[in-house]
Amino acid sequence: MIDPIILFFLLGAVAGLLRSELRLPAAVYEFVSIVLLLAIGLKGGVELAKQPFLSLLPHMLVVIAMGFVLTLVAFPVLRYLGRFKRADAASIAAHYGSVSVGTFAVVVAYLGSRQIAFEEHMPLLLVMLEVPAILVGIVLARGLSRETRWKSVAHEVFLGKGIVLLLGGLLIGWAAGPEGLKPIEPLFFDLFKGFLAVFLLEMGLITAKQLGSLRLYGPFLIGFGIVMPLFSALVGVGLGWAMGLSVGGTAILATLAASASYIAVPAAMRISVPEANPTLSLSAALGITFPFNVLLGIPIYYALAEWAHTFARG
Amino acid sequence: MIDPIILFFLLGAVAGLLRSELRLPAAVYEFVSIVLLLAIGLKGGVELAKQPFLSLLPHMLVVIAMGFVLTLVAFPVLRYLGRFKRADAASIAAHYGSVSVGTFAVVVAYLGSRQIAFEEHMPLLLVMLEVPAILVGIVLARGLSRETRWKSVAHEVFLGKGIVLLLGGLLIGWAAGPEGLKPIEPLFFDLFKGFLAVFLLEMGLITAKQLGSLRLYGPFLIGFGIVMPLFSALVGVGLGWAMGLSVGGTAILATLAASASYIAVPAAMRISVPEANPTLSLSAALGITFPFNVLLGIPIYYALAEWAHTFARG
Amino acid sequence: MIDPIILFFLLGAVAGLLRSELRLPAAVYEFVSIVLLLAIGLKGGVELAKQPFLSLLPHMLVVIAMGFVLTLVAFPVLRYLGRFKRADAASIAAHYGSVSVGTFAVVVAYLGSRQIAFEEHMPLLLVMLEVPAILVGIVLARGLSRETRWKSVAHEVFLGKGIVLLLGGLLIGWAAGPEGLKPIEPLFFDLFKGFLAVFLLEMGLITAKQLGSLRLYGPFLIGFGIVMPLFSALVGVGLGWAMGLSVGGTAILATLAASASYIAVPAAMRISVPEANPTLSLSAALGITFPFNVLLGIPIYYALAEWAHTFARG
Amino acid sequence: MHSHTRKLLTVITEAALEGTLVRDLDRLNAHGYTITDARGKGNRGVRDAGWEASGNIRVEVVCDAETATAIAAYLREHYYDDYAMILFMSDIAVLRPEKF
Amino acid sequence: MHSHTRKLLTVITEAALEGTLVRDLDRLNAHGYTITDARGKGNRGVRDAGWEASGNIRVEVVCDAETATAIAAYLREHYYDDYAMILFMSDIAVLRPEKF
Amino acid sequence: MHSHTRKLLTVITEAALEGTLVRDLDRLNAHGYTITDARGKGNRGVRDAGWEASGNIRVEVVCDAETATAIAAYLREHYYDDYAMILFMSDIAVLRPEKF
Ligand SMILES: Nc1ncnc2c1ncn2[C@@H]1O[C@H](COP(=O)(O)O)[C@@H](O)[C@H]1O
Ligand SMILES: Nc1ncnc2c1ncn2[C@@H]1O[C@H](COP(=O)(O)O)[C@@H](O)[C@H]1O
Ligand SMILES: Nc1ncnc2c1ncn2[C@@H]1O[C@H](COP(=O)(O)O)[C@@H](O)[C@H]1O
Ligand code: NA
Ligand code: NA
Ligand code: NA
Repeated sequence: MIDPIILFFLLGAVAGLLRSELRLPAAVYEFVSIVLLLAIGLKGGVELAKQPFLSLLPHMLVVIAMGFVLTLVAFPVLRYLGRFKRADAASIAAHYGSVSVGTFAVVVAYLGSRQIAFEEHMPLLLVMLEVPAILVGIVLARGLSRETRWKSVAHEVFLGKGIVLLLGGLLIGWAAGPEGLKPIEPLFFDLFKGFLAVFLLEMGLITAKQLGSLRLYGPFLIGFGIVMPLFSALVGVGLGWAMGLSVGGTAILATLAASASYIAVPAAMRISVPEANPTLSLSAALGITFPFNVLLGIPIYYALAEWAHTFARG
Repeated sequence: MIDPIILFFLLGAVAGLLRSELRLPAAVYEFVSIVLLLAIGLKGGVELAKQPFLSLLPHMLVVIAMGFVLTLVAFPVLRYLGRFKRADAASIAAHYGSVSVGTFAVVVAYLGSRQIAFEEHMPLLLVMLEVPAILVGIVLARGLSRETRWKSVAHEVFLGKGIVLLLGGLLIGWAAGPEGLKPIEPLFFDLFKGFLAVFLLEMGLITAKQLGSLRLYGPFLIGFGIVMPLFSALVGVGLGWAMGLSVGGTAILATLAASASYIAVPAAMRISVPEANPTLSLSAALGITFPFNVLLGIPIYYALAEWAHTFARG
Repeated sequence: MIDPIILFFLLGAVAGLLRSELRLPAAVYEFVSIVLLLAIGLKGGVELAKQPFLSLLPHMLVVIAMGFVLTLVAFPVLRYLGRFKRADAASIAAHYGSVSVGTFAVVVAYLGSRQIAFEEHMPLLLVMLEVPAILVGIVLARGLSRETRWKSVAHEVFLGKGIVLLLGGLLIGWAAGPEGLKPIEPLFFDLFKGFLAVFLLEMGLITAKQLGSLRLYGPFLIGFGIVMPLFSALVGVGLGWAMGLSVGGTAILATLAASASYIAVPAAMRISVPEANPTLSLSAALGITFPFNVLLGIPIYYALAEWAHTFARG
Repeated sequence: MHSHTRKLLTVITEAALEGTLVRDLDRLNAHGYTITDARGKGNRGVRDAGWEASGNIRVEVVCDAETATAIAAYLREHYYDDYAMILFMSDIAVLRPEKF
Repeated sequence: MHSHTRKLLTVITEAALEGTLVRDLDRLNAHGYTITDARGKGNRGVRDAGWEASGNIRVEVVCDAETATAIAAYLREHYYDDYAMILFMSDIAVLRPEKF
Repeated sequence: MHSHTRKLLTVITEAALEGTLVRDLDRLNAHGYTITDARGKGNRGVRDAGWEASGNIRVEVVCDAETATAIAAYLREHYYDDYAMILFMSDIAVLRPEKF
């Protein structure tokens, strides 16, 4: 049965395609995403407190490597098969090498409503995955030789809204522990799915707007927006299995790999690689990959994760 | 005992009349009304799933007819007794033939806190009632002869925020069922009354502002703003009883009939009958009828509904 | 153990100091503070209903006197020791003679999480304390001779957002009683701490911005921002003990005394004493005193309250 | 750096008109427009944006004098009687004349 | 279509002043005004609207030269010393001179 | 009351550029600036502010002609190719010339 939060996404998309008057004020979108980011961080932080940090280090390094590799794989495909300009190819690649927090929230909800367990340090891996692709993207666009202002890049990357709230949530959850968070649970945990529904409603509206510009950029980008996540998900499943993650954890890692950033990376690219056309990457990430992942991808990635584990066991 | 949510309305009205600094940001008002509209739709949708759609068709048709008739009754009163210009009379009539979602929420809360049952497909009837009055209003203002751009009227009417969220909520609730909605209940159902309180606070502030312009338009409009809802409520009680609705359902139908739109209809009239003065209809609907219904009307309509049922039985 | 809501304040402050992109839309801040103000009022109102109003009158008068006295003590210190201009000294004194609702919310949360009881009419005393300092501040700046527009001052003071929502909440809570508030509890009570966390996140961001301007105004203001609250807290503890408040109530009164206004007073001073430099008072109240109270002050004031009660008993 | 003279047409009107207006501007050859939310007061009373139906928008169009006059004439004919609206024009200097 | 010359007076100042300013404008014969929310920087530092007390407003008044000068003089006398405020004027063309 | 002529430089561009632009203005000797949030349409398509990355800002700088030309030249060189941006200038009268 289809998750109701997905129905909110469809409602938004249909309303957008029919050019309804429906619009969410920017402040509402901001509020909802701030709460979601904090909540994801808090939940992860509580669990982090339970395990020695060092034991997580290997997972963190693997995931960072995955971010590098996925970006480096996407780039030549876009540059030579897709015939994109260097800057555009680098920027799109960075979007796909990084992650989407919205997609993460949906896969967590998906597993939650099916009561499938997963490793609770996933939010930490989410944070780890946001950054490497941005750095690779900038280097791909500029080369290492030309003097990039790395200090301001680092500022842009590590002090963007997303990372600050996720990391801040992680630290607060880690410091306060499950007991300490009790009083703020009603806002951050009980309302999580409701806020996610509102968030997806808005995402549907945004997605509908992107479809217009997609028509301009032709079939290659559409194809890339579906094939790249499938490929990345395979990589994610492989690594998840190799790292010894549970089925749930493997499905999440696959989804993270498959998801494309539409907050942190666009902001960073706009400042650091301004000659890249932002419409290209946003319309692929929001117009194709986000809806694909949310509607079809996640069940597929979960099936892959299950299959990998059964196969390995058998 | 007076409902606390009504007290929030009074607080807003008093603050407004005293020209307090208190103001709610437009984004907050938007957020709260989006959640209320979705919640009303969701609740109705869940119940719809329980009964065959065809069995509701008669109710829907009766209610649509009511919307036509109430508008057609109000128009000559305004035109010939009130001496309003054709466009103004048509526009005000459309406001009173349509419904106010805020008033609906208040009557639902009223019945809820008295634990009075009602038919759960009421939100569907609410949606049905929004539209006919708008069409009648446009025809009354323009005649059928002049070429009205019906396509853009239909767009305006059916794709306005209110209808999209109510209908969207209905469909999602219908598709997801009570089990499916569990995870989003905390936001949409548990917080419903709290959000309604915030909404009514803002409505009080808005009402207070309308009172100023009312003084300009004299006693006829004030009288109309009270007598018309009373008349409409009688029609609503009669139809509710004839349709075999419960006491609660009859009270709701009466309240719907009595309520005057201040979101969907003003927006549609502004575009389709721009020569109508929007201040007239808004100051009547918001300055008189909304507070009258919320403070006095609903208890009266409920008493009428009870009386009709006792009378009929006895 | 440190309260998690305090960690949100620290997160905001650190993000602000590092010049993160993180920003809360003004509408979110407004929404959260409206809910907090109403909730504080409602909670107080429910309790007020339980005791005869007359029995509270002495407490109210004592607290009003405290507001006068604290302002009158702060003024000469600022004027002669701090060498501030008359208007600036008067304005800063008014900020410190009045109260901060945010700090009140934090001390209530502090006591709540330690399950320490306190008199429930504290919100009433909070309202009482907001006003006197403003009047004193204006008189100190202008003298009584020059014709101040007292009518517009009164309007500014009594119809500002804070007072209207606190008083409105008190009256609604008082009229509705605990049973009546049940349906709106989820929004106003269950989410209280969550909203407080979001509020403190924003306060941290704002505090960080103030620190820049503090450097300009030198060490006297910084010292005053710490010593004055400590002195006021002593006065508060003394009065609380003399009034026969519980340990919790005494700690709250001390915190109220120690807190400095940053909403009601700045707004009133800007209109009534415009020649006072608003940066001076805001950077002291927000940059020094708010963080001091929230991080260190409240535990100190609680310890003082406990000590006073033990000492008195022994 | 050469600069060229163009017209800046500013329209202040009801927010409800935004959709229609934008379509009109496209049809009347404006190459672009900029919109900000506003509130205000005029002949038709206070419009304070406290509430959906009471907000204003402030629309700016940079264009040549001819287009500006055409747009102004069109708006006057179609909206002046029924909507809260004011409209004014000023001379500005732009750098890339081909854009406007 | 005839157009007439008027003045556009723009005032940028603290949001806290909105109520007072609006009353002043009424008294000084402005027939209308338009307000947008703004942020900015000037002599009195950064005003970033992140927070109630730190927002600016941008007020526009279309009027004849005389009224504009009178308003400017009044604002300068009453608010320049104590409030963050700037003020400038430009020439504009309007269509319905009787409105302003 | 004496008034003096200055330039009003208006820049409409992507919200993402705000931080950078503000730093540029400081460096280029603007004594202040005012920013409002906006949406719009131009060569680079519709920018409707429905969503973080798609908002515009409208930046105003009051300054002398020289500074205005310098800022315009700088912006043109650094941002015109890569960002949605337009820029125009007009003559205004100010009261306190020393401020700008
Ligand atoms: N003299 C004026 N100066 C500036 N703005 C004005 C003026 N008159 C009207 N407006 C604006 O234009 C809108 C519509 O004007 P009106 O049609 O006169 O009600 C008002 O709500 C104001 O925002
Ligand atoms: N040179 C300028 N150009 C544009 N806006 C300015 C300028 N100077 C000041 N402002 C605006 O006017 C407000 C008050 O200015 P001030 O009184 O100089 O602090 C600032 O917050 C800015 O929004
Ligand atoms: N002709 C115009 N008139 C008014 N605003 C414009 C015009 N052209 C562009 N703009 C504004 O400038 C922004 C960037 O323009 P562009 O670089 O042409 O996409 C647009 O999003 C509009 O807000
Ligand atoms: Na990815
Ligand atoms: Na009706
Ligand atoms: Na105090």
